[in-house]
Amino acid sequence: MNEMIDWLLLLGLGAVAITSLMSQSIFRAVVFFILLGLLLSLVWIRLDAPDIALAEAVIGAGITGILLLDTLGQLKKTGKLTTEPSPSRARLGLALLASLTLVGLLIWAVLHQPQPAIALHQQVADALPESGVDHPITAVLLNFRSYDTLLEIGVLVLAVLVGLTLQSKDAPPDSLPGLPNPLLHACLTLLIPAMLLTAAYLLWAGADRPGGAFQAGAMLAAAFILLHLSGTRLSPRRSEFLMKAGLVMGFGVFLAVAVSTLIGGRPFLTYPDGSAGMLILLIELALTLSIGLILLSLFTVAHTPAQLPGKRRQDEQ
Amino acid sequence: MNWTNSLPLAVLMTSFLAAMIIFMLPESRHRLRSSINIAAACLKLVLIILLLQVVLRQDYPEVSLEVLPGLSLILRADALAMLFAGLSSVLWLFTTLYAIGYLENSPNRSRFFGYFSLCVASTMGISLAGNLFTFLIFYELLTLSTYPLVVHRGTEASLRAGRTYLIYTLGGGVVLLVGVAALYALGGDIPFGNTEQTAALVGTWPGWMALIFALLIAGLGVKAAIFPFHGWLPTAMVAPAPVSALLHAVAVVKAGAFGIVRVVYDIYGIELAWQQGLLWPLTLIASFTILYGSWRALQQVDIKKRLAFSTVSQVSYIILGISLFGPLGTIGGLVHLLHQGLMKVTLFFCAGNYAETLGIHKIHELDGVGKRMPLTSAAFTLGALGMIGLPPVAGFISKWYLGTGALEAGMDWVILVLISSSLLNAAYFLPVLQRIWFNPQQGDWPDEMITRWRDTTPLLLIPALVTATLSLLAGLFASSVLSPLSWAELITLREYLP
Amino acid sequence: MSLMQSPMPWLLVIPLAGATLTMLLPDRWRSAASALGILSQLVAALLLSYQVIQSGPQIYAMGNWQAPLGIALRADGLAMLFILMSALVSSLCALYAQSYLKAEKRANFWPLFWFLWASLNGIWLAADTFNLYVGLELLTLAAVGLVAFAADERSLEASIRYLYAALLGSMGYLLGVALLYGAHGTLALDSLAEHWHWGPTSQVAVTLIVGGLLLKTAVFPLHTWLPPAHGGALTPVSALLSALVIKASFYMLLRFWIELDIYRHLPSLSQLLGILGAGAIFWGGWMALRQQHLKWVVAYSTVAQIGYMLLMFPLLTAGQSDASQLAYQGGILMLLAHALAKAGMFLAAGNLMICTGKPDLQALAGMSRYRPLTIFAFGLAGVSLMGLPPSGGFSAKWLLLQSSLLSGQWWWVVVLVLGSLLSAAYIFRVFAYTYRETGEEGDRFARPALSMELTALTLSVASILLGFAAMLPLQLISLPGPLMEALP
Amino acid sequence: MSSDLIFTFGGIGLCGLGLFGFIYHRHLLRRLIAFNLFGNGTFLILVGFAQQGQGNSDPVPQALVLTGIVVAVAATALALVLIRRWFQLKQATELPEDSQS
Repeated sequence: MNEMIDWLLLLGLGAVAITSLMSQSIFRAVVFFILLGLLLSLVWIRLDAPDIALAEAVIGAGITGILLLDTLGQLKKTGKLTTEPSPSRARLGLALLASLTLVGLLIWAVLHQPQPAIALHQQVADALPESGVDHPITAVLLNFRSYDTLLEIGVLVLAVLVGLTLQSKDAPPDSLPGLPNPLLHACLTLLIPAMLLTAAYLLWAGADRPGGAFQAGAMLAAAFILLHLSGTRLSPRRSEFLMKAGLVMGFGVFLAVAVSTLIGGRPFLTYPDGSAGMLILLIELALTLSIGLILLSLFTVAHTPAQLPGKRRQDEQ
Repeated sequence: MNWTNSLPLAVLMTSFLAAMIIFMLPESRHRLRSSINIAAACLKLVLIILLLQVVLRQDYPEVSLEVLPGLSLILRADALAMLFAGLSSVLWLFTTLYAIGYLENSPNRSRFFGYFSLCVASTMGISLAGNLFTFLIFYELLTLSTYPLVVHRGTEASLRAGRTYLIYTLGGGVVLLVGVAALYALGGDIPFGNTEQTAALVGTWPGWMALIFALLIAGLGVKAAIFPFHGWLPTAMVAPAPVSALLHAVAVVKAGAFGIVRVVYDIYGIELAWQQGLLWPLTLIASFTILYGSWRALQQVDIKKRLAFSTVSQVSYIILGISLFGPLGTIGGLVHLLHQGLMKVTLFFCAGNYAETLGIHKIHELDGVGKRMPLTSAAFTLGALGMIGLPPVAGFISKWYLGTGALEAGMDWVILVLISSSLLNAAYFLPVLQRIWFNPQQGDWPDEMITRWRDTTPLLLIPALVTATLSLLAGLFASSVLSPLSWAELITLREYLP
Repeated sequence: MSLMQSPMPWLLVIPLAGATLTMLLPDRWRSAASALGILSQLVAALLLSYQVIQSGPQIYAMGNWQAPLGIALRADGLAMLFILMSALVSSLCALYAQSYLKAEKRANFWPLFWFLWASLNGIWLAADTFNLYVGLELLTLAAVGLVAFAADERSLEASIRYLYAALLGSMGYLLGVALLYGAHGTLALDSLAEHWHWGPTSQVAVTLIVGGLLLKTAVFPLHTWLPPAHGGALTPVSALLSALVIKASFYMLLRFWIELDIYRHLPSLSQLLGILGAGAIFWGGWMALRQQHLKWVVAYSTVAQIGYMLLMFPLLTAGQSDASQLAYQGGILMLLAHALAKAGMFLAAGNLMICTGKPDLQALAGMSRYRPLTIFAFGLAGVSLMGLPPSGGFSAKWLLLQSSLLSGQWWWVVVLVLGSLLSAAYIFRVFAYTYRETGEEGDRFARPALSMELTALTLSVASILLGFAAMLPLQLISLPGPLMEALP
Repeated sequence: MSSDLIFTFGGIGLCGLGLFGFIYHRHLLRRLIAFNLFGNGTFLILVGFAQQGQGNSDPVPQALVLTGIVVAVAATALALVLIRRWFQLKQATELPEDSQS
């Protein structure tokens, strides 16, 4: 029975993926891509990975989907969409060749899987009591492999930074009008607190159950984006410094905690005995807020049309 | 460490530092630049004389630096090194003086003199190199530092000439590189003079070693302008006269010839090379180049072109001498390295003087110039007579030794080559001399420079006179202790035929 | 004293903190903070080198969790060389950028610069395959951001092309890591090497990893993204990208290649890499010869130079230990010489373009008279790139030549020699333009700041001096460590 | 067949499709979607293949995937910023064919 479900899911996955890839209309492609994300959430649950399922739904499907849709809207609004040139035969051949080779290689590789020499999950389970949290994934993310997570937040900050870089200072204010719909406002007043509450719960739950800073941050971002769309501006132009400070806060707090232990004479990214749980919670709190703001910024930065650059400077060719 | 060990480095550094300082100077500081140049040239001469004293005592100062595992840069002053270093430093002084006069009021002098000094620094490196690797480094550096001089004028023609120059010399450079690398791969680092090491290698891999010999000679032959690699030399004539002097007499072709000397005597050893049958092809090619160069020179109507083909021919005299097995041939080849330098530099100075003062470039324009510029013409005559090989000018000495060396080596036919080449030399120089001294002037000079001097400006005249006198003295006093001949004999006795 | 425990984490903390601070501080403080950061980076790099030289390779367990559960940093001789190299090149490029960029541009330049440096150091020190992935992504995003900096059409096109290629490359890499983890149950390089199981899974994983990294290194024929990105970016960015960023993926390739014994098991792949290298040398050189845009010449030269570095792979053969050692030394020296020379050349090219105000070669006429110092810098860098002596490039080429002769693979000798001639051709072509005299006077030219001329010159001179001091880096990379043990 | 293996194959399929689309399409958004498909496929393989080998739920690859998803979203967002800018400047949704190389 369970295997049945798996096969059905797989079938659905394939169908949705092919549609989103090959659909004539780009809009439909995006919609099917979002659908794919939701299906993937189910797959992740089947793979015994509820954390990823949550993240996939909120980030993979949610945020990526919104970003894609919004971009698409932008493209449709600002210009006559040129008809897409149909890909050449050579491209088709190359693409088929590459992808079939890849699939063949991967299947061959998967079918010849050796018995892994190391059982890392066992080591995780053994070390979990010292990690300060009860949920193994949070322990891996914020303790055992916290260095990866630190760099990953760096990647996020960096993406926003590039977005801000490309935004010219003299761009006109966001042309998107606030939505005057009173019904929407009523809904929002209910929805936003609920979302904030969910975010807080996800954050708190992360210590021993699925959840954590990323899911919570994404939820927060969703709330921010809704607010933004309804006309409440949290855009960088309001208070640039505060915004930037918010963006890097998570990263900064993370780094500061890591460095403070370093100065205290312990290795980088170590938590002092007993206070691991506290510090992780502190980091997660800062991260949640920052991730919310970062995802919002990614949205608004991509959203705000920047002006055509003025006269190009000769010396910067 | 003895203080004398740092002398080779000091010799190298005088021109290198001079180059760096000159690059830094603003274009307008002409007087300062000239002073630095002359001071460096004089200082180098003093250092060379000091070094000569040391080498005469059979003490060979040496410095080395390990640059790669098992491979060192070695600077070492032995008798042969001093021969070339002495020649270049003497000629550098006069060429510098001449260049200062020649380039007066022309642009880009800072760049010119900078590269000029760098070029001499690389020549010093070539002469003092203690192994093939070091030689290779300075050999390539010479290519790099002469390119800007060749294209100095920046005209289409000079850029084209620069391209030809590069194609030949860089091509030769990589052939040399492959040869040197292959030799290193077989036998490791072989310092000059360690011919036993090579002998062992030849015993094991005779075929490879012959191939490597061919690669080395071919790579060096490009700069020595051996047929068929001589094409760049006439093309490079578009460069200013001091550069031509540098290319033909002081540095470039000499570097090639000197390299061949090193390979034959100090890497393979003349005896071994002879036994392996590596030398006779060289004799053949050199003989052919001698005749071919003379023949082509005869056909040129441009003065500098004729001199260029004359160089092609004359440098092969050196190669010929080296390839003859026996002390007399060796002496002939080595001494011609010096004599040709002195005589050719004189000829180029004079050709430059004609061009600068009267705008004369073609041979037929020389009619009656002897009356207008008697001193320059006298110097020119001396150089030309020396090239033909008339006694008592230095060229005679070289040819004498080459001839007897050929007999000694049992290659009598070489005498025929020498005689016919001398006839050809006479055929292309004597008509020129006739025009200078005996033909009447035909109309105005093409482009006369107004000076208050009767002949030409002193800075142009004096170097030509001095080098002409030197080439006469080298012939007249060939038997004195200080002559190039005695030094060549010393080298031969001391190093090659113990 | 506790601060001095190990300088290793500081090599990451300083640039990451630099990135954070430069985002928030006002401009005046921004430059000061950057200067301070650069200085402390240099100090930390030197301290760590001292430690490595004194007491061998250093392992640093992040968060005190030993690998494979945690992530370890590892500093051996090779890593140290790269750390020192990036410290030297980045600090000089930063100095250049300080004069080159206007204040409002600098605001966003500094954080990107610091992220770039952090990711580079992260990659040099990393000993964990997934951590390398994150480092690589951080590097890519920072580099793409820097390329897009000018925000005009050309740089946008270049940055999109770059981003797409890089994303595909990292995804290929990650796929390989996924297979490796499935087969070995670990992500740490050391324990992978220890429990290495050579079978279909590993082979496919290695193929994917190598493929992804080749794409990120812009190896011919996957190089098409590189010339627009490196040729179109702002000058200090071009220098950073060509000198350091492509080296990151190359460095990873080398680590995998040697530490996981790939050279032993896939000799045909080695030859393939060599052939790609030869292709890169000739194609890159030929394209460089045909460009009219100064920086594109330099960018295509990077494509060709990557080819030289790849030649070390077929020469790292299992059978011959001497030849392999020479190839390893030659390859690394080539990489180092290229980093110095190419950075110098890009900066010099940028200066020339400031002078003429135009990007094309034609405009360079008479420049050798007007800016001898910059031309000299360009020329010296060119000498090293051509592999003419005396220079780091020459010493590297010499080692590779020796290695090919020793291992009997004479065909690489031909490639090396012809490649040198080709690079001489395109470099002297530029040089010839600067000698052209058009008769116009020099005062139509703008003048770059002295510091910009000097930084270019410093880098170029360093690439030449490397020819004399090659023993230092060679001794450094030959210090004992996991890499040296795995080397044949 | 276990879920792990099934979805590993699912991941392989997504990777193949993603790579195909990435090369085949020229529209930048479509290529971005293809890239995300490829990414999702990789994530499935990462977790599925590892758990298949261990025969157990493994938190490490799951944590890695969480990191991977965030990195992917960052890259996607950056790409979108660039695409929009490109569209504003050129009114085009694809890059010109390579002419230089």
